Amino acid sequence: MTELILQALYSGVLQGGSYALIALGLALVFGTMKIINLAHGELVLLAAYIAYTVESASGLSPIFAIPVALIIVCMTAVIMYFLVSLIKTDRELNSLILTYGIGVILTNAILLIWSAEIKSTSSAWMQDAVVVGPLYSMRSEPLFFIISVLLMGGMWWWLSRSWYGRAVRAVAGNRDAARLMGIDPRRTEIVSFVIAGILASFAGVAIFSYGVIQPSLGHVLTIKAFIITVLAGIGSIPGVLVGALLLGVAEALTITLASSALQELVGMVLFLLVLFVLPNGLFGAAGRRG
Amino acid sequence: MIEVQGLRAGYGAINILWDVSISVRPGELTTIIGPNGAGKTTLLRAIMGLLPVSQGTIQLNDKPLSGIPTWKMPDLGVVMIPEGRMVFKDMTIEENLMLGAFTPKHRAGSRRQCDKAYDMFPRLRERRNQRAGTLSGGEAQMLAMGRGLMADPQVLIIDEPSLGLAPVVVNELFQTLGRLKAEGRTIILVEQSTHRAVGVADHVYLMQGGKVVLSQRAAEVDMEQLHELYFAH
Amino acid sequence: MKTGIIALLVLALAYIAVPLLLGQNNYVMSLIIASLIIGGIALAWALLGNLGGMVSFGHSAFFGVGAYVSALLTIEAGVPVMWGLLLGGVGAVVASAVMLPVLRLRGPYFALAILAYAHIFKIVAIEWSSVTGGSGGLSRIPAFPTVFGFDLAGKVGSYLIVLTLLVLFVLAYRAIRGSYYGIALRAMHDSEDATRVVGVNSTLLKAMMLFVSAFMTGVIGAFNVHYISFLEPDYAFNGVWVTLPIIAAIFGGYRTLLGPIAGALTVYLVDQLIFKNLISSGHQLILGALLVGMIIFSPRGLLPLLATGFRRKHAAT
Amino acid sequence: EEFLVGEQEPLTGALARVGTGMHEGIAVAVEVFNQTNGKHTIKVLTEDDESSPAKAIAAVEKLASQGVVAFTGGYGSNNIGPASDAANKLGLPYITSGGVDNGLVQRGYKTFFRINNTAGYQKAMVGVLGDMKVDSASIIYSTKEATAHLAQDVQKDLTAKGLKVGMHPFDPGISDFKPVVNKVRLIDKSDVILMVGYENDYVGILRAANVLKPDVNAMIGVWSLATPKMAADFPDLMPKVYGTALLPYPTKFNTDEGKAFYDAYKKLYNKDPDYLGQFGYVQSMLLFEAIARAADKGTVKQGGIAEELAKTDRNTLIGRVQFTEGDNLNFEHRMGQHQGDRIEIVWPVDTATAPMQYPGVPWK
Amino acid sequence: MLQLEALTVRFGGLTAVDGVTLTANRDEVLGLVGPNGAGKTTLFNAVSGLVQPSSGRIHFDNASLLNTPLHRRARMGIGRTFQVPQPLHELTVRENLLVAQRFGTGKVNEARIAEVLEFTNLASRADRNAATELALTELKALEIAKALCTDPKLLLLDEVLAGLETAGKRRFMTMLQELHKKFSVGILIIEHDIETISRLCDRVAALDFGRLISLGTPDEVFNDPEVVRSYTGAQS
Ligand SMILES: Nc1ncnc2c1ncn2[C@@H]1O[C@H](COP(=O)(O)OP(=O)(O)OP(=O)(O)O)[C@@H](O)[C@H]1O
Ligand SMILES: Nc1ncnc2c1ncn2[C@@H]1O[C@H](COP(=O)(O)OP(=O)(O)OP(=O)(O)O)[C@@H](O)[C@H]1O
Ligand SMILES: CC(C)C[C@H](N)C(=O)O
Ligand SMILES: [Mg+2]
Ligand SMILES: [Mg+2]
Repeated sequence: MTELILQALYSGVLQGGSYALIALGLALVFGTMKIINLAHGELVLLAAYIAYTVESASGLSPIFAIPVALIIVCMTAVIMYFLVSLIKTDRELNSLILTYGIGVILTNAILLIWSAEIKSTSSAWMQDAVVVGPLYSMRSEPLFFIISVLLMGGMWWWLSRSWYGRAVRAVAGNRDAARLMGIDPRRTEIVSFVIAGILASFAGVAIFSYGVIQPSLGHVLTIKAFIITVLAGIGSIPGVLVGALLLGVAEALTITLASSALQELVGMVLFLLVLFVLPNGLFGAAGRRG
Repeated sequence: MIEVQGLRAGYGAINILWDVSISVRPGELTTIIGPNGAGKTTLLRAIMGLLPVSQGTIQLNDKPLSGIPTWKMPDLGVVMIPEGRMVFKDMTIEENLMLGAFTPKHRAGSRRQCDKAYDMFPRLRERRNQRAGTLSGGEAQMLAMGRGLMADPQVLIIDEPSLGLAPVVVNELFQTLGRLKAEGRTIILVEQSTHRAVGVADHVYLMQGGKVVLSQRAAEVDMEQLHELYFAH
Repeated sequence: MKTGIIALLVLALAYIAVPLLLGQNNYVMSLIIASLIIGGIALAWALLGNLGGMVSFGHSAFFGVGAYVSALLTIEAGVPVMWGLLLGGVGAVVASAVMLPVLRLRGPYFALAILAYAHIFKIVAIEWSSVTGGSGGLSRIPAFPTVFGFDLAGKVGSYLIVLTLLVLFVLAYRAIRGSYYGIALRAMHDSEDATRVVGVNSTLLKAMMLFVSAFMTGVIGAFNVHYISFLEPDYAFNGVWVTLPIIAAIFGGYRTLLGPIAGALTVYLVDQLIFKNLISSGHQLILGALLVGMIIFSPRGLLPLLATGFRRKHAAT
Repeated sequence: EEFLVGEQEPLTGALARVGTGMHEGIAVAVEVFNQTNGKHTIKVLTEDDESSPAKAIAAVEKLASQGVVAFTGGYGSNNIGPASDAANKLGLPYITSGGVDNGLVQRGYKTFFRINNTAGYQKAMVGVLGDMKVDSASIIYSTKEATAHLAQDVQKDLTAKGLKVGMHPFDPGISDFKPVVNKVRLIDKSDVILMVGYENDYVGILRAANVLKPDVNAMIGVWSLATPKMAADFPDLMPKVYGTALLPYPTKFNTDEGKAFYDAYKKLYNKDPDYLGQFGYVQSMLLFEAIARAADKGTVKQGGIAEELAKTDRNTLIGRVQFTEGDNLNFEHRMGQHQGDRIEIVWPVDTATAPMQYPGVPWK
Repeated sequence: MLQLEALTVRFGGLTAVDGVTLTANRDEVLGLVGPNGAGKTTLFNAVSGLVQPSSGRIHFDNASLLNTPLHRRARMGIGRTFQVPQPLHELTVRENLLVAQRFGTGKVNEARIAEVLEFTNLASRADRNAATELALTELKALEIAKALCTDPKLLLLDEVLAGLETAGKRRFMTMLQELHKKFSVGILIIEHDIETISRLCDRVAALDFGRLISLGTPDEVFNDPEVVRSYTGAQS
């Protein structure tokens, strides 16, 4: 029994690492611009499909797809920002619907390009088992866990210590006042989207390396990412990591101790609980109540 | 230093300013007074590039400001302290202050400037980690003032700084304005308390209904006459 | 006065001309019915958005609960189908009462909290199999009755039922919007504290709007289940029951009374009759693009866009 | 005389992959029928139901308005139910191999026919376990309708036979199967793992098993698993895995019909046929032949097609087909096993093309 | 009419209002002064129900308000304005007043609305959009008009005069004096301008760091050394 629970914890933590990577981009754009990018999951998925294409065309490990994914996904992210910036009124609400529409476009574009068939890596290296004492995982899992934690640490350092970090939050707070401070709002916002694109690229390659992808997955990823963002509390990067680990572990424990049919329930119940009990998330500042 | 010539501007289809011309000399404190809705704030916003100009020119040191985005203004040494509570609500007081020194050349000195702001408004130091959104009306006003001074601006444009401040603080504020002028800064001040504004000013403009109706050296201003003009509709 | 006449004309067209002209074409009728179903949800969704100031991503919860309640009551308790529609709506209201805590939430938090409920309801429908039949769903769902020799289960009959429901919804929406409650609700979005200090119980009003919206959606869900005689959790709580209505409502103009319905008819019919033939797989891509374009160029939707276009034309001539 | 037949199929949406497979088989049936029959020809009009029940109904109605005399196709009991319901209201026959839910035939429609059912899949799973002589099994199954039913039926059968059975339902949205497989490894400690799901589920389960390496002797799945495409896409996951299959791969068709099917398929799609194509082909062929017979008797418009279909008794690529109240009770599946790059039939023994490699799992 | 007993409001570690005991009557204009951040607005918020007191009691017409929901306080006769004007968005000026009246009093009385519009000089603006088409003076007038439409017994006015030009200020003061008599409402007003307060108020209460440091006639209070030190400073 202990072995079972240990393994569940371990799997949950590793899974949480990739959840964090997926959620971070969404949390960043949300925390800095008050925009929930409902197409973020599709961005991640796009990166995953690029990894697939690179792998099947070149036979190289999906890792080598990262540069290609970075270029394409970041370009897509910039186009998305461009569209968002065209919104004239009520940006918070309209961007929600706009990015939702972009998500629909991306999902269907992926469907057109890559068909509905499931794809998955054929890289044996990525899927080989790594055994640490009684704990098992695929090699890609700890690999991307480490990458995820590193990226997150870097992001955290950069956002909290850098002038840029302050600038994005200022723009979110009051555009005109930010401009009076000497901040170019468009530039800081584009940077946010590009960073979200970078994070999505890594996340996409990660999920392709140990999971199965299909066109309808994007939506699921977006929802997971949002749940984690709520758990974290707006604008908290450590919160994202903790929230993601919490979700990953809670899911793994539910599957192990109860039934996997209840897995999805866990995330949702956790989400509602945190909203009601800890309205500011685990680490966040105020702001979600009216 | 700042020359505004025949300016027309407004919000969308509504024009507010009608051929406004003012001239601000370096090192002087120029005050713009006038009743509510005269267009004072609108003029300041137009100078800062926050509003599109439909006619006329604005020049800084003989160079036109058209085409220069608002966010380049602090780099040119021009900072505006907006009216109302345009603070960053979700950020702490200290973060708000730091943003005042956002332009790269001011970043290095930001710590020192920050301490200066705290010295000026000790209340802010007590609250340095409080969210700006929860400040009282007057505290927010102090914060806006302190933040504007962070970039050590050559030209300071201030909109109704005394609004909502306790009398003691207003006294200090006007002393500060005097000191800033003495340091050689150019200041444009929009104020509702006419007496005090004219008291510190070198030059006075009176605006009404989107037009400049009086331009006079402060020393020559006859308060009686000014008030008559003020109330003549 | 003039709008009154136009409304009567449209109603006459909908009640008489459509059945007479298209009644024989099952395919076209089923497309129209399907788009009216979407339109009904879109209307309920827009009511919550426009009056309550709340964007919901979880209306499928009400749709599904309405469907299950009506199906179970008619199958198990022998309740007449027409009563089932009403009770389906009531069931959705009861379900929405569980959601009252989320009324404290704002914007996207509210939207996604409701979505979480929809997921939870779906899982309940799957796991509580002794009542709901689990993931297999329910079969042998009774169809609409035959009244005075007229088969309401047929295409024309079903069409008239759903059309009547929509007309009632629109009238109810209009009445609420015009009342003092409607005015207070409009004010509440951007100035809630200010509204409350003049005596408006904002929580209660918002709850009422949630109930009304849930009720309408539940009735539509119940209608659909008897119309299509099929029910399983995946279908009843499917995301399309909220995504299509949102697209339709935004497209038509969610701030207007008839925009959501007009949007649903346009979007659904154009999608099925045209886009589907252009790109068989992934034709929703065009819908997504339309939505994006609409938000950017006319965030208030199609009807207001047409209205300005109309006005401009008249001004020109 | 040319007859129009409607095909309602999920060509997009969640079921697009399988729907497309079926569709290919149907197209091949048209090709073969039109070349061999001589007297009548068939034209199939295809309508995409986008994997949604409402659209499936609309598709059937649209096709009916275009004058089709019968329907072939559909996938997923939840789409087939309402679609065949609509067909029944219109008085048009509907034949399928895409829905195994028992509720479909319990409706008692005279117009509804299907050539496969849960029982056939169940027999194959239970049968191969009998040959393996195992004492315990763990069933990992999707909570979707068809899979949950099948899993429960298999469980009943196995428990009745005295086996110890562990049940592990999973949600279709699950992404990591390790905790599930780990339960099998550490708690159940079963002899074999039965997988009842769809392609992505199999891949996930096999992945997890590959990592955790539970001490089992066989990995057995059902539909969508013993296909050449899976072997090609996931070479490291498939070795020795079992899945239902009717024919080995690469296959040699011995019958004339089989050869004709194979050639036509190869010609149209330039690849070897898989089981979905076979199903689509068989159901359509039976329908086309019934139409031809009804046409000869001049009863096409008087419900003759359904009557002729009900009388069907014929050996087909999937075995003998007869309809009892719309269901083909003869239907019995076979069990295939990935062996190298081939798929061999290993159960029942009398039709086996190779002995099963037991015990055997991908990671051993 | 309004009685505060040892009212205390804390935000985390900060005590914004600290044990204030104070009575406001219907027949007087009571001024509330104090340095920035002294807790004046917070006190208003506690009375109107926007924040929960941490301890102490609030009575209105001898009924405790502690468990009275915010919207019901309006019906009981407590009207308030906001330091930053908060018109009801999307509504016209008239609709603003309609809402205030319908929900603040339970009925609609067009004549009364006309009267209030006239009184606050907003009649010509009745059909303008309140949030986007009003100037500052008009917004301030609307704040008062809204509160009046709820038939208040007590008006809480938070810096309604701040930012107004001298003439405007004078007009508003006259208006306040008139409405105090005409509608017989008590007024509790926050204001930083000493002259205004002296002219308008019967009594003045001064707060500092949340505590009530002085209470009395304007003269008494503004000559109180503690008030001079913390608030008025040496007059320049
Ligand atoms: N965003 C806006 N849209 C439309 N009109 C506006 C807007 N802001 C201000 N106005 C109008 O422009 C006119 C001038 O306003 P402005 O704020 O410049 O006056 P002001 O002189 O600063 O007055 P105050 O002393 O009250 O601050 C007023 O009539 C006001 O109603
Ligand atoms: N939500 C809050 N969280 C933390 N502190 C708060 C909050 N609201 C108010 N405060 C603090 O409480 C103190 C009192 O604020 P309040 O707004 O009542 O002051 P005030 O007397 O109205 O001042 P002013 O004259 O400047 O408007 C201030 O120091 C303010 O920073
Ligand atoms: C064997 C398959 C055709 C079964 C199908 N998945 C169904 O839902 O019934
Ligand atoms: Mg101004
Ligand atoms: Mg205050």
